[in-house]
Amino acid sequence: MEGDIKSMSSPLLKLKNFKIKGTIKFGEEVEEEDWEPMGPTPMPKVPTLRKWDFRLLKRYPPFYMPICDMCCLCTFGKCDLSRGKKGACGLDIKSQQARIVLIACCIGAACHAGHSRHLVHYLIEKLGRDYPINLGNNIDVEAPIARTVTGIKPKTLGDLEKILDYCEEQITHLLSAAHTGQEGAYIDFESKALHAGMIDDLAREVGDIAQIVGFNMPKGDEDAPLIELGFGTIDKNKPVILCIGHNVVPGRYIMDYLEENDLDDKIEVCGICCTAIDLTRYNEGAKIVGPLSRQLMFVRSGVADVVIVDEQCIRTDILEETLKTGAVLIATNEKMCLGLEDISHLSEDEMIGYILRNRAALILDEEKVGKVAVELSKIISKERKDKKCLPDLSEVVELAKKCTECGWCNRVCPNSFEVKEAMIEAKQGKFDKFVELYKVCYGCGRCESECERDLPIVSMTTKVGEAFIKDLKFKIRAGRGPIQDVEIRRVGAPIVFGDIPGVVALVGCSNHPNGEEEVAKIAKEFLERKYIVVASGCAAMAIGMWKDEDGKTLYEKYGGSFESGGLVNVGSCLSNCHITGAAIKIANIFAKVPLRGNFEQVADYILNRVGAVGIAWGAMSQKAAAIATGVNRWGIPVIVGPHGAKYRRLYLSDREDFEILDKRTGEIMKIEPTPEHLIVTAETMEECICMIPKLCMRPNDGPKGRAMKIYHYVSVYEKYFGTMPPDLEKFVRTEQDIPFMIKDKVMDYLKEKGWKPREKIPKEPTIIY
Amino acid sequence: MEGDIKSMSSPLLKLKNFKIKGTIKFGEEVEEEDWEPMGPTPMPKVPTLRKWDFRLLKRYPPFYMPICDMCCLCTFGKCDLSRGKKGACGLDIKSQQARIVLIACCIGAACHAGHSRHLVHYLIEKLGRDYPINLGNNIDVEAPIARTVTGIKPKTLGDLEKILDYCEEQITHLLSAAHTGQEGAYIDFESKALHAGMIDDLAREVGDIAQIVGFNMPKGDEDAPLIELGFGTIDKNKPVILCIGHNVVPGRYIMDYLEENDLDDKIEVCGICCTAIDLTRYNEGAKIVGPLSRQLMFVRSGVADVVIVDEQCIRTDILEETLKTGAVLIATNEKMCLGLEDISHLSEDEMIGYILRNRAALILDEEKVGKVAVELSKIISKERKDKKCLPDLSEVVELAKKCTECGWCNRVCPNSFEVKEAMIEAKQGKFDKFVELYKVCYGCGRCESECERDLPIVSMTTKVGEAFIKDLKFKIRAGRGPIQDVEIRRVGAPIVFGDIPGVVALVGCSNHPNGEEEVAKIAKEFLERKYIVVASGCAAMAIGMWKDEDGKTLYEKYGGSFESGGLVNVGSCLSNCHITGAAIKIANIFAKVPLRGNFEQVADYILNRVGAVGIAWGAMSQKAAAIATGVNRWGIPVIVGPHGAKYRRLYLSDREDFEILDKRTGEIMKIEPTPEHLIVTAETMEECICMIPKLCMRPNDGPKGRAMKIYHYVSVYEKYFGTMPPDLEKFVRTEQDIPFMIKDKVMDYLKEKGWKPREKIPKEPTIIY
Amino acid sequence: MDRTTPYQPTSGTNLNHADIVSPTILIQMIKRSKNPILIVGCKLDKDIEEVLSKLNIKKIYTPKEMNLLDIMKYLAKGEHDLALFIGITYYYLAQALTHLKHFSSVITVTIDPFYHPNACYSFPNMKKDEHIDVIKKLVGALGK
Amino acid sequence: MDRTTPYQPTSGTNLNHADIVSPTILIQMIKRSKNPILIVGCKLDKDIEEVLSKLNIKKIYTPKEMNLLDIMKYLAKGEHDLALFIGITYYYLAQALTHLKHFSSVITVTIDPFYHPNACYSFPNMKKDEHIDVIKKLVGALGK
Repeated sequence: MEGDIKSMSSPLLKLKNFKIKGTIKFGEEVEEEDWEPMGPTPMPKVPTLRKWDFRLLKRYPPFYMPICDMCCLCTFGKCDLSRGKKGACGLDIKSQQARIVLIACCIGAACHAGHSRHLVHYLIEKLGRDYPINLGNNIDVEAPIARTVTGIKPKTLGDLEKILDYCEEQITHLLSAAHTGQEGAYIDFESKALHAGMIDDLAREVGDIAQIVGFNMPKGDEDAPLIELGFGTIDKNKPVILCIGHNVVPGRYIMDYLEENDLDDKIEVCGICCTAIDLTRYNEGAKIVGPLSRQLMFVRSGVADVVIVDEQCIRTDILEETLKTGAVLIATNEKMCLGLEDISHLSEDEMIGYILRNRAALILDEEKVGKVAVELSKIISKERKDKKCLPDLSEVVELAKKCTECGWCNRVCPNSFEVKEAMIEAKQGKFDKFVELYKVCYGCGRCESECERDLPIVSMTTKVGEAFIKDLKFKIRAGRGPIQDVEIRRVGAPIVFGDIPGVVALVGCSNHPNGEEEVAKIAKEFLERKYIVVASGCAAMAIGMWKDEDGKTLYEKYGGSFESGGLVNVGSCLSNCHITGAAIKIANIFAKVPLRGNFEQVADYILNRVGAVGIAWGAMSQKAAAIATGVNRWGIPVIVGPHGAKYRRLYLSDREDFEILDKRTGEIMKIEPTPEHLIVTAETMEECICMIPKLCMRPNDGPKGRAMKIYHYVSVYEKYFGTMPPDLEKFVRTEQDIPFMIKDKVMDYLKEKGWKPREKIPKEPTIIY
Repeated sequence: MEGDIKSMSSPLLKLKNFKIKGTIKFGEEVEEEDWEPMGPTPMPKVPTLRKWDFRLLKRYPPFYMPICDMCCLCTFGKCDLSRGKKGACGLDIKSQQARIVLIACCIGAACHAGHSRHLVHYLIEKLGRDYPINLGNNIDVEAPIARTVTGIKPKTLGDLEKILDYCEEQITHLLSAAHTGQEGAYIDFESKALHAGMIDDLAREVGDIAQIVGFNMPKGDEDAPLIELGFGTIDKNKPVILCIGHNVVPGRYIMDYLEENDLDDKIEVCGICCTAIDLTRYNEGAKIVGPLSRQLMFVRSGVADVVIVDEQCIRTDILEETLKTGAVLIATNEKMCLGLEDISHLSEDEMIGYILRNRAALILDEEKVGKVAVELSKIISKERKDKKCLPDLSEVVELAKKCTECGWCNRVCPNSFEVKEAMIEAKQGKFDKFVELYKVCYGCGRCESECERDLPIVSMTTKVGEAFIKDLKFKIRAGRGPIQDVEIRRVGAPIVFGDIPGVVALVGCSNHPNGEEEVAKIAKEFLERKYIVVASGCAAMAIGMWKDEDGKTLYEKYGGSFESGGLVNVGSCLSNCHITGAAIKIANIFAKVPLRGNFEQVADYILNRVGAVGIAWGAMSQKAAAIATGVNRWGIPVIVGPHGAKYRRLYLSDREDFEILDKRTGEIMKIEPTPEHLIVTAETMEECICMIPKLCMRPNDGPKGRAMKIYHYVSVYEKYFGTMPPDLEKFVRTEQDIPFMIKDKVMDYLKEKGWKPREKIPKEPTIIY
Repeated sequence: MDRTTPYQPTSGTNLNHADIVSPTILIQMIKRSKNPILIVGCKLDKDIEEVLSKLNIKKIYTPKEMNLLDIMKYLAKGEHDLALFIGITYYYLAQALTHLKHFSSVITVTIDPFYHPNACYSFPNMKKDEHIDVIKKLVGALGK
Repeated sequence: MDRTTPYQPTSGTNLNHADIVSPTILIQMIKRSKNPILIVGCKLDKDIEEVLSKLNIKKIYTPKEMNLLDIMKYLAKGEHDLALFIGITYYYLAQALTHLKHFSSVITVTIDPFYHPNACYSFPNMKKDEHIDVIKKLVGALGK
């Protein structure tokens, strides 16, 4: 139950002249009007869904790759856990890995919960606790995750606070279990990590719903506007304000101040990472520089006059890097204070003076950042006029000549890119290899850190890119937020029976092994094959940073609807919730599975019927770990790039027959291993592309749908590896599953493998029995 | 404001027939009747007390000792941070260390917050939200930490929930800051760690107050009963139930069931770690086996028939170790599920049957554990009658003969104890060295893990100890909980002026470098010198596990009052809050410093005036890290044992003059460096003892008080090192500070050092300016 | 070139690192193995791939024929007593090998021109031409 | 006895470990040092302590004269170019040395009979009698 406290306060209370402000919070028995009967597991505690987790983990047991032989988490150690040895506390290396994964997932979930708490707190202060959650006429199921997990149907911003209270309590319990001498079984650590992932999902939904309603961002708009993206879109002749991070609030005040003062055309506001995406959801005048991976390069380029940082995924040396260019920096968030003086109590004019003198400050009153940033940008841009931040090309050559060719740059490059070779070539005034490097480099700067001659390799690379790559202007569709109920109604049946061959969600960070281009190429492959392609965050930007032969980005070529062949940018990292949300809504809107407090049923439905796969090609952070683990708990498989192996844990099946119950017949039976893995790495883009059709297969596929999926599986395999998939026989259940177009070829292959059709195919597969 | 919701619900609400249960939660503006005007910082957020932290950290800058050259927390890495290199995210090694400390403190705080949430949730379910917090007539300031930090004066169990909501929100924000690309300055990571420590302190207070009122534990009772302690106190002829961990709830039901069924005399209930302490606070019939360090030995000894584990500091291989002895195990807490089947839904009789068949289970309904554990113990004890778990002495000799004398046991022993030498001696049937080993061994089992012959070294050690050490019966005073207001009134002035030379708090885990004995010896030294000695948790047990020449424990020789020469056991880990609480109450009750929302003033008072020092001689866990860091934020210095260096960070001053403001004169002035460090390690007990009088010195000491402190400083130094303290000249401000008894000696020393008296001594020292 | 620093220096797992193996010893190991296998990655130089094709050992090509982690899971079952690796993305193999290091008894050997700390045995860091010679030596002794 | 595994094997800090130093080289290093210092711990064998007392180098006894971390903080300031350590609890010194390793340029050398990975230079693991000989050699060359 949740209500406006004013309506229920007694005269006695009024007499005492209390300032009343608040919501009523009940323990666990939350009573609401009956929009749906309450299911078995509202507000699940740490062990509530353990049985479900054990079902998943039995089929997809954790696969561990320990980064370290030791544990050094408490001073009882350090302990050597290698070769079967136990630590001083009794822990073995498997549990230790699972424990580290749990900690990572807790950090990720805390990140999103903290961010969402900040947004909700802020919006309640501005709009009131009663401000309604209304996502428009096309979206009735406004919060599928909250409904399913908590049993709450949030109607106001105040309702979201209750959900966050729950999230924070769960995170605290979960993190606690990582303490020395708590959980002792790896399987229970994994169940806890899955719980943390689910909480992460929930926290993201709260945050994104809050900002959508609070800032009037697109509410499931298929035709969200096209936004300018890329280095080349920023007009360097104007003062430039750069916002980095994930929290849209300070940027929002900047945009407002510009509008109020008719400065829209005179000042450039651009962003990096999710702040950028969310800023364009708020105001399409903002521009997106690019994903995280372009942060150091862009700052080094010196284009920005004022750098605003908020929270998450910001380079921690941003202050040093900003100051080197002569720009000024404003930190705006308690999460990242950078040791700066807190000047929040000053007036805006005093702040401007302070920053002009000190070049950086912490301002926790985001409202003031609008004026301060804009006015500063005018002054600083004059100050910095003609300031050169990058070396000239001739200087690049001179610098390159200092290179000793020791080769350590290549060795410390996370992707072993050929830095040394670019350097050697540049000595001759040739830059082809530096141009190649620019295209794929993440800009982490480890080559610089290692260089014995202290060469500014990132700056050199940036200069070459700037000089030789002319077309750095792209487009991205603004984040549309949730999927409309009507879209779900349209695609529900074809997805569940497999006639739409799959939903491919490209998400996560930009720690790509070969630059952004591969993400776009994956998207293109599956758009052309009429999959539904969904994107968010840095992956959504990566897709936009590539053009085809026609010089167009995929966003310009494909529509934004959640439909076969649609390219749907949901928004920022927070907006990932709408991808899980769409899967949940298929269960609910199409198949009438009740959501309220009914996690297990919903997840079981998704696992067996909804052919969706997440691809986090550049997954890097603890947030990405939490997101992937959360998605896994809902029964959605995930592919991560090769760096994802360093998360230490994947969920891999044995690739043998799976066991399910056919609810229709009551029979427990063996089926083909679909979906094959729950989270797995791919080494290359080609491997990833070939895995996608396979991981979109589901036990519930109809013969037509399965045939379609098999068609694509064979087709991409032949395209990228020049051969039939070596495990194809596993996925052809009966002859009906064989696509007509390639029937002979497949039959020949099957014969060679000694394939036999399965006698039975389940009608209503479930793993709950 | 907080109230019973029933009294304010309107008829409208009643009409709808809501089940009303809950508290009213307000945002930040909590209004209560005016027990004190609200101070400047109620419910401080992450950056609110940052300025205070920076003051502390300026004087006591963090001193880092990185365990690892690398960072492997995200898949952007792994990164080499050695030799000045930055990670791919921009972080340097200092910030990385501070970040790891922050994570540790968050885990610690989460542990206590989760535990307290569990207790409060449980007690509200049993007793109702309105159950009053009443600590008796002698304690008016019931929750000094909550009052100071949150501005809330908790009156009911329901009020405690609000405080936990706040704790969980803060922990979430803090943990979030450890995410890749958030905080970038080590100094801000440290400020966040200090905030986490303070939240930990607060969460412990909530939990201990809840259990004191809910279970009617001693409420500041100076004469709490003496409890039996030690291996030797357990009657092996009876069925034995062993409770391990920190949560008293399951043990409580066991004690109740015994009483209700008149079985008190027929069954032994004993405990290890804080569960044991809290069980004796609930019912003095329970016995304490000992601290954490005796866990593996006691389980190996096979005395226990039923092992009950709850949460925290339990060996994670407890299941395996228990089963080896033929005993059964019940896990009772979501934090530690051990992969066991959850049988909470079964009836008690069904549970007993299940456990007899399967030997272990998870029961999350603690109420049922009472009957199940007791009835099982009867059955299992018959089953196991005459079961031998340890090798005979002759078998020990035979096992020892297998030893290859490779020496790796010594090398992997965290304390480099001479295991090999004990083994060699035992080959001849001599056990002196094994007896010595038994006395100091922590029982971590790493020697066993490493042994190439798989010798059961811990079992061998346990057998020898059992066979040769006859007197393993000790006494400990049951945890009394908080310090009474009247005690504070008595000691306030002498502490603040230094006439009581100090408060020595022995706390924390039992990772002692040389066994329990040293803790008792430290206590004895300062009891004899008329310091106030306070203890809690494993340290309180360690003190009890030692007898002097008269065959008496210190608890039998010294009274339990908070007074000069008193030995005060406050209780379990949670009860540590009462130690900080006492310091706060000195500020409030003696000096009338207002508490409400007034953290900085209170901490400044403590730092400059309250000569208390915490000693965590065996500090090991993340909880200990959080506790120490929390205590530091209040201005109380801490000494940790040599293993504490592995926490990676200490707060050390430069040992030069400190700067303060004399509020009386308004003058900023230099003073002697007191207290010298905020957290520091000592290598040996002797060093620790010599540090204590020094770290009890405060700027506010009167000449008489300072002379007393100097007397003890010189006296212990001469006793343990045979020389004058080499830095004595720093702490003698004027001749008046020189103790009369040793004036000549000190004057000679000072002359040699070229000492000159200080011209001015501050009247009202403060670091807030 | 330093021989035994992991090619990417951070890729080791702390305490136990691969022993360096010479081609001569490796040939003996393969000859004595009951059931050796070679995992060939997609980053292999074409010329080396050609030379290797003549090596008379069962091969799996990754990712073409199988995902690397599926291979690791398969190898952990113990069917092969000796597993050689070549041509896989350095950091990816380094990480994946830790699974076998901790959870199997299969002897792993990397025959890339890079020191790979997480295998049981590894070639040292070496130049490309030295590497070709070494591979040729292998094939010479164990070719079809 | 293995010479260069850290005496307590988990005490290294991952990437960079001490080089082994011989007495002969160490004598040269001390002779060239402008301002060497020896930190003597309380766990030192009495016989070695006696031999060492004749070594003509400035000494600080810890903890008697100064807390070890205070010493580290003092050394990090750079007044001494060379700091030798002996007789300190192994794991405690191992941890404390990491401060100098990361935050100073002072050359640290441990002369215990144990390999100490976190120093710049260390003696290898050795037997007690070998250690006494080595210390005598040092004192012989640098005695009063």
